[in-house]
Amino acid sequence: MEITVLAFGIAKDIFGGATVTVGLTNNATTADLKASLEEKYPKLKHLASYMVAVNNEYAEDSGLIAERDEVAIIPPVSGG
Amino acid sequence: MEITVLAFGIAKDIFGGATVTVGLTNNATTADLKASLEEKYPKLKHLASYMVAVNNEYAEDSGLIAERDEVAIIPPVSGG
Amino acid sequence: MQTQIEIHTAPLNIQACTDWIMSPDSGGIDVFIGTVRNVTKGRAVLKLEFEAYNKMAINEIKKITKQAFEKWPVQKVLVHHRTGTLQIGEIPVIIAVSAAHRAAAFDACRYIIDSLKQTVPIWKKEFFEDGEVWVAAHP
Amino acid sequence: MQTQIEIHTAPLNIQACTDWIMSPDSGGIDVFIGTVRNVTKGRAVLKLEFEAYNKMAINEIKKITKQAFEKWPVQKVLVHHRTGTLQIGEIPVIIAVSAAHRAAAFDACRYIIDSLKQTVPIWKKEFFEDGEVWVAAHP
Repeated sequence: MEITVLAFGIAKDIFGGATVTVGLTNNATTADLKASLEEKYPKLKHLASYMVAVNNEYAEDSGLIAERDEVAIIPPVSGG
Repeated sequence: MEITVLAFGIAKDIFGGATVTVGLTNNATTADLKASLEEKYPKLKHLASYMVAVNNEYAEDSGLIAERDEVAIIPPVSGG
Repeated sequence: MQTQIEIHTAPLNIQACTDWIMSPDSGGIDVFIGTVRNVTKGRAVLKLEFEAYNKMAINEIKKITKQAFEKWPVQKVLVHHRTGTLQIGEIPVIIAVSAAHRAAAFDACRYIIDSLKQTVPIWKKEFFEDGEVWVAAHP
Repeated sequence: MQTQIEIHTAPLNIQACTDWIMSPDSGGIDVFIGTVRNVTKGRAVLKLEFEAYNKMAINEIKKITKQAFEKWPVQKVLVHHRTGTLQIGEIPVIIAVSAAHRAAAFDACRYIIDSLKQTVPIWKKEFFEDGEVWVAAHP
């Protein structure tokens, strides 16, 4: 399946855009998505940390990703 | 000497006015002032506590009172 | 060490306080606003009356703000207190503190209101349906 | 349990926040105002840019305010956050909390800003004379 991943903050700079499309196998997990992105965009690994959000909730590494999910990369937050 | 004592809050009610005049010997202390006032206005003793201020500073019981001092009775404060 | 300490008979103005406290070198501002509550210890309050020994009150507030500057790295401190008759919802006190970092602003602001209630010669009378009472006067 | 959570591109309005938070049954209000500081870690800051993942940010702020209501007896909680380009002295965030008694308002307000900075998907970019940086992005 093809997943459109939303990017914010420095992730947007790393991906070179506000979204990036990733090809994943069905039943892929958050960890699979991270691995795929880190392969394509090694700078992700230099971040202090980053999280994946699925449908507006922080996702565990073991969480499954489905085709219609809203998926986003959440680099270290710095609001306030 | 005659001292005019300023009263605030409930002390004003106890004295029946915003000031009260007290006759004190020269070299009288804050404690003497209190004793004199408590004799004349026994309700002072029913307060949770009260302080004497001399020239806009809280005064110790042993502090002397001079004729030109600005003296005030400070019942328990409740600002804010 | 900038302070603005005022006792007013007219209504306090929140915007004027925050306008004064803001500055380019501050990163965090904490503002405490006291308001007149419609109930105290289960009894309906009709209104409050505040009386201050103005000169000494300003004196004592200055001591507290000086302590705040000694204890925390704060930049500006404002204390405005109101006197006279206040209706429900009106504002007896505004305290505002600015600092480079927010922790100092929070700590100092709370310290100032806590201390003000203990040492500053200002008195509050509560008016109820069936009487009135000077707060804290009796044990 | 009343909350007002908003993310704005226009400048935040302090008076609108305090107007909303005040009520006849509250006795104490604590307001935290974040402001853009002209310096960070010794470097002069020219401006900031804030970006939010709006829907999720509102979601996460709601969780924090819910926790605040569970932890302290507070009455109303307001969180306004700004996005876009902010100049020095402008306001990225206002948090206001009302309570019957001030301790709860202080505790909850501080908890909310501390938590917001940890979990809410909002990002800040600092612009310097000689470059720009997403805050906290790198170790």
